[in-house]
Amino acid sequence: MSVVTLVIDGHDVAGQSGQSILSVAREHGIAIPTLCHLDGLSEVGACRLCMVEVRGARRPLAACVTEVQEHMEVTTTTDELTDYRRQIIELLFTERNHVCAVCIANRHCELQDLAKALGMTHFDLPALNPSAGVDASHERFGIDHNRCVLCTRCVRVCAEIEGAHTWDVRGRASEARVITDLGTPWGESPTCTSCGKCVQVCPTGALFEKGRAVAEGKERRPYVPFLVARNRRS
Amino acid sequence: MPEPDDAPARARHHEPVLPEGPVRATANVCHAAGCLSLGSDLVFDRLCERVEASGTDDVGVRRVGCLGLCAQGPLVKVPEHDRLYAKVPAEPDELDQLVEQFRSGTGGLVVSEDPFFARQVKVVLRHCGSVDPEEVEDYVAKGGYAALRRAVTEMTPEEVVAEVTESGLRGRGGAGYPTGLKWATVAKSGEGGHKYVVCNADEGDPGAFMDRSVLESCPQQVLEGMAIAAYAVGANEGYVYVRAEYPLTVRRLNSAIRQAERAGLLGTAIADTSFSFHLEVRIGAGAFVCGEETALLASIEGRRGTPRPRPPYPAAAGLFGEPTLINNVETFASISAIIERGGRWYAAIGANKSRGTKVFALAGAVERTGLIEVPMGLSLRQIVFEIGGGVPGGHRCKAVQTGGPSGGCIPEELLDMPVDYESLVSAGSIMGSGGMIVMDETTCMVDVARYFMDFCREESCSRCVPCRAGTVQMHRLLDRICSGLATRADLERLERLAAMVQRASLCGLGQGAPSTVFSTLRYFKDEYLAHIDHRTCPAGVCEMAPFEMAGSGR
Amino acid sequence: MTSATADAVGARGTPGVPAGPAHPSEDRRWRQVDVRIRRLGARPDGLIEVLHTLQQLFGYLDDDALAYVSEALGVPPSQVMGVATFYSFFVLKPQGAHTCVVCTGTACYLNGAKAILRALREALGVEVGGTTADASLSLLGARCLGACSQAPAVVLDGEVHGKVLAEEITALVASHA
Amino acid sequence: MAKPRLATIWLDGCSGCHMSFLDLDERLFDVFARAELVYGPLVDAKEFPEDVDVTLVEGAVSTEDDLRRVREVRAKTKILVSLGDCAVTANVPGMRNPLGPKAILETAYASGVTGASAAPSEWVPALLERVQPVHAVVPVDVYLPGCPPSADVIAEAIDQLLAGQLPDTAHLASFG
Repeated sequence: MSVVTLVIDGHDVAGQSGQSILSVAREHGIAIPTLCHLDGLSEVGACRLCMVEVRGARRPLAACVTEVQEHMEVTTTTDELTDYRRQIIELLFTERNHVCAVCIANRHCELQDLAKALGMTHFDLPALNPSAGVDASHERFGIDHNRCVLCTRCVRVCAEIEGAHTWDVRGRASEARVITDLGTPWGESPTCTSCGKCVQVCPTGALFEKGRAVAEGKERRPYVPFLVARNRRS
Repeated sequence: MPEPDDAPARARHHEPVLPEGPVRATANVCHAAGCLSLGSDLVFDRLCERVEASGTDDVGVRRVGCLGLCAQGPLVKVPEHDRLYAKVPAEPDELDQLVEQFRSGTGGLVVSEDPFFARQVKVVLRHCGSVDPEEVEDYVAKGGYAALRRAVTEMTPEEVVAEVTESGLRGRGGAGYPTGLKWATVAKSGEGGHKYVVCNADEGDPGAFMDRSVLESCPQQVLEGMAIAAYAVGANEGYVYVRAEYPLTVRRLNSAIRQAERAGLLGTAIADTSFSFHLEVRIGAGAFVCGEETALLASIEGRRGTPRPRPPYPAAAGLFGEPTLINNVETFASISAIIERGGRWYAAIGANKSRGTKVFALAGAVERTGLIEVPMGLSLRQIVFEIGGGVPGGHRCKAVQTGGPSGGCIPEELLDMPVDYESLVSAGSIMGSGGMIVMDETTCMVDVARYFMDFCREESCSRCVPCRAGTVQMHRLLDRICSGLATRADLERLERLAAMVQRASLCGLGQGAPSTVFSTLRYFKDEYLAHIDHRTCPAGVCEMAPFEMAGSGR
Repeated sequence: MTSATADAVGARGTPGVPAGPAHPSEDRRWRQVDVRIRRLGARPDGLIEVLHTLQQLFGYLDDDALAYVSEALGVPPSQVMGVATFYSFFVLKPQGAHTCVVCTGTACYLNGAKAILRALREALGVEVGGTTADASLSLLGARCLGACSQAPAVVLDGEVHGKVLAEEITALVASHA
Repeated sequence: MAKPRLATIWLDGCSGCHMSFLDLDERLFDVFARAELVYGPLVDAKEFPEDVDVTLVEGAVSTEDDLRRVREVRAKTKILVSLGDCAVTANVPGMRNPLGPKAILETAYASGVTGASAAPSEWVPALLERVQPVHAVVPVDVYLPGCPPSADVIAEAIDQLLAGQLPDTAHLASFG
């Protein structure tokens, strides 16, 4: 591990070689929006919200999967990047049925927070309104696919931390859905340990604990700090 | 999909007729997919029967790969008389007459004088249509595997890389990355550990059948190129990743590998040296995105074909995490000629920064559709009008689409442009793998944009948001335009969304998805505006939808 | 063959050692599946190859088959399902006795594949990817069959029909359905 | 100078946004000191008047009647404000979109209730195939999301509107 110095938004900062731009930026209090990223899990570079401009690069790069390099010059916010981020949030809101008003995660939702942070007041693109389905067969948990953003945090936390690999993604394109086992109802899953980590890491109200009312869903996330700590140690 | 793997549909085929003594004529019957679909296997069987029945001993009948002029199959070529016979019937009486023509060198067309062939320069396709794709001996007899023998016995790996570098060959899969540079990178990667050579034969562009034709016509040539590459970069294992939609290709590849191994040209101790190279075929399963190299590797590893962010590039960490060289079929098929005749010879063909030749699948509104190989730098006009014979039915050429779903439409007024990587990019398209679709004025360019967006939307791997959801919304906007329901604001929104998807998507599929929108907007914006402002489709393709919002009735 | 992961070839891949989980049924085709699995070293990277074998033998992939592969290759069930549904070549439902594949590649699209699909959908009363109620025929679309010279192309039970007209092919297909 | 003419309408929504508007409490005195409320559920006018300066639209566009009314309002209003999530995103009314109107009516009047009857065919407006946000059918000038937007947010927006400015609502409001 060697120290790398670079410039982010005009600030001279230092990080370790092999560290991502995102990680170095956050250590220095520079905010970059993310959705699929979660400290402690592998990176997939899927939501594209953390795109930043790197001087000399032909296109914006995802900060979560781009390693810092000596003398790198990074800009985290430009009009263009903000426009892209807003469009991505808009695409997510219109892709499924995100109705904050009746959502268990209302006011504790990363998607909702991102929309607010990016100053979104409405969407021009039409809502696609698919019938994405709900699985409430599990004794303690449920999944409402209408609120899923396919960040795959649940898939990764289950495979990488819990080691059960109950979750994965089936299908592709707009038909893609997270599934348990062979698409088996969650409550009948032979591999699920009911540990609840998937529910804890879900950024929206897609995965929820039963018995909670609207806006009560996500206030406590005891596992998240644990995952962070685990990551720091390694 | 079209036929089961072992296609036993028709009974066992006749053995080729190969007379012992001197022959006056050899009927080379095309057995590539196009002609087979027109019944060339039946022609072959009947021809064998007729020749045997006639008692002559100076006429041979063989199966060969693609003869190029696919539009007019089934094709038979008689190389002794430089003649090609098109639309060959399977009627015994007519065949008897044809056999006489074969012997006397009459009828058909003279290959070297025909414009379809005269303009072509064959490097990749030099054995296509002359070797039996199912017999390794035939390939060896025509000089096959001499390049591999030479490389492993007379050259160091560094010399092989240097030769490829000097040739100026660039990846024929689309992006045009310098092949020599890629080989050198893989050669330097890893420290004596495992490395892989992978052939990307996942030809997914709709309207493209180059790789299929090459692999079905002369699979050994591709295997030889892979083996030379493996020697150059220090790999001992490799995979050919081929589409499941091409069962004949799979069959011929598997048979070619077995035959080459038996002949000591693949496997252990190649050409009696210590170099070994083991090859396996991996069959894709219908996912366009697997043409993207990291997705392809994931698929070979038995996983969902979702691309991953690069770096690390496969040259550093590829298949099973090991350094991996990935080139496409045509790139590998070019290698043996480069080693045989030298990088300098190859570099003398072509134009600008694009050296050598390129194979194209010419299709669409053109008289002579088929498989062609031309020197880089030939103009699109020469390809469409001189080789392709122009647009049929008294129509005029409106545009030429290259590069498949990540490419673009080049308008008629730019047809004098040379075909090379840089010119195509500056015109808003790409070289791509070699699909070339000619469009006439009965084609609506907005409809074409919608068609390709529909393709990209359905082929999105679903991982990244811009591609997964952005293509869906772009398709809706294009659909609105085609239906006459869009406003100018919709058009602006389309452009804004397209820019984001192009810049923010994770892999080439998403980044390339808006390219047809951009190129059609650049050259055919008037057609978009006609749909929006006047609710008319100039090409007469699109149907306008009623304006008023529908109530449910109740 | 892949010696990079040779260590992963466990007992199951070694000849002579009792192989694999119990077969889902008495069907003898499972033995062929086992042969294929053994030949691939019973490793996770053989998943797609084994799915091809299964579909070839059984015509489609059902839950029993997927669960069997999951256990035999040591791949989590959700991942097996993820792979089986990612690739459009794999089907999870029984197909019709006959198949009709309409090519929708660029050349075919421009030459009328859309009209052919519409006519077939109406005549058969099924959507693309669907099978008629009496299971006599499945209607499929294909990205590109590489038969661009014969555009528009339709493949009926493995036989390519080139330069087809909507009415013509509909009548022909209807006679199979 | 005459006082600006203010109107509110209520399409497919729960009236929560109007309740939130009433939650302005004593600040309502300020509003009515500065503006004249010419139409809305809170006043007695039967016809939507001409020459309205600002109209707050609550609710999504769900029926043929909603569509007719919002078009009329748009034609007679200088500045149209989409008030609340239903107007801005279709929100809860839009939750019927994945199912379609026929299935909804069937559930509401037949299969889902005891003493089943048929869906009414007279005296009520027909449902549209899809519930739409207001800006999908007429141009909107100001968006004020929230379910409901808080009284503070509404107060701030009205204050600026009555001062003749278009409020920047990006930092004011959020969904839900």
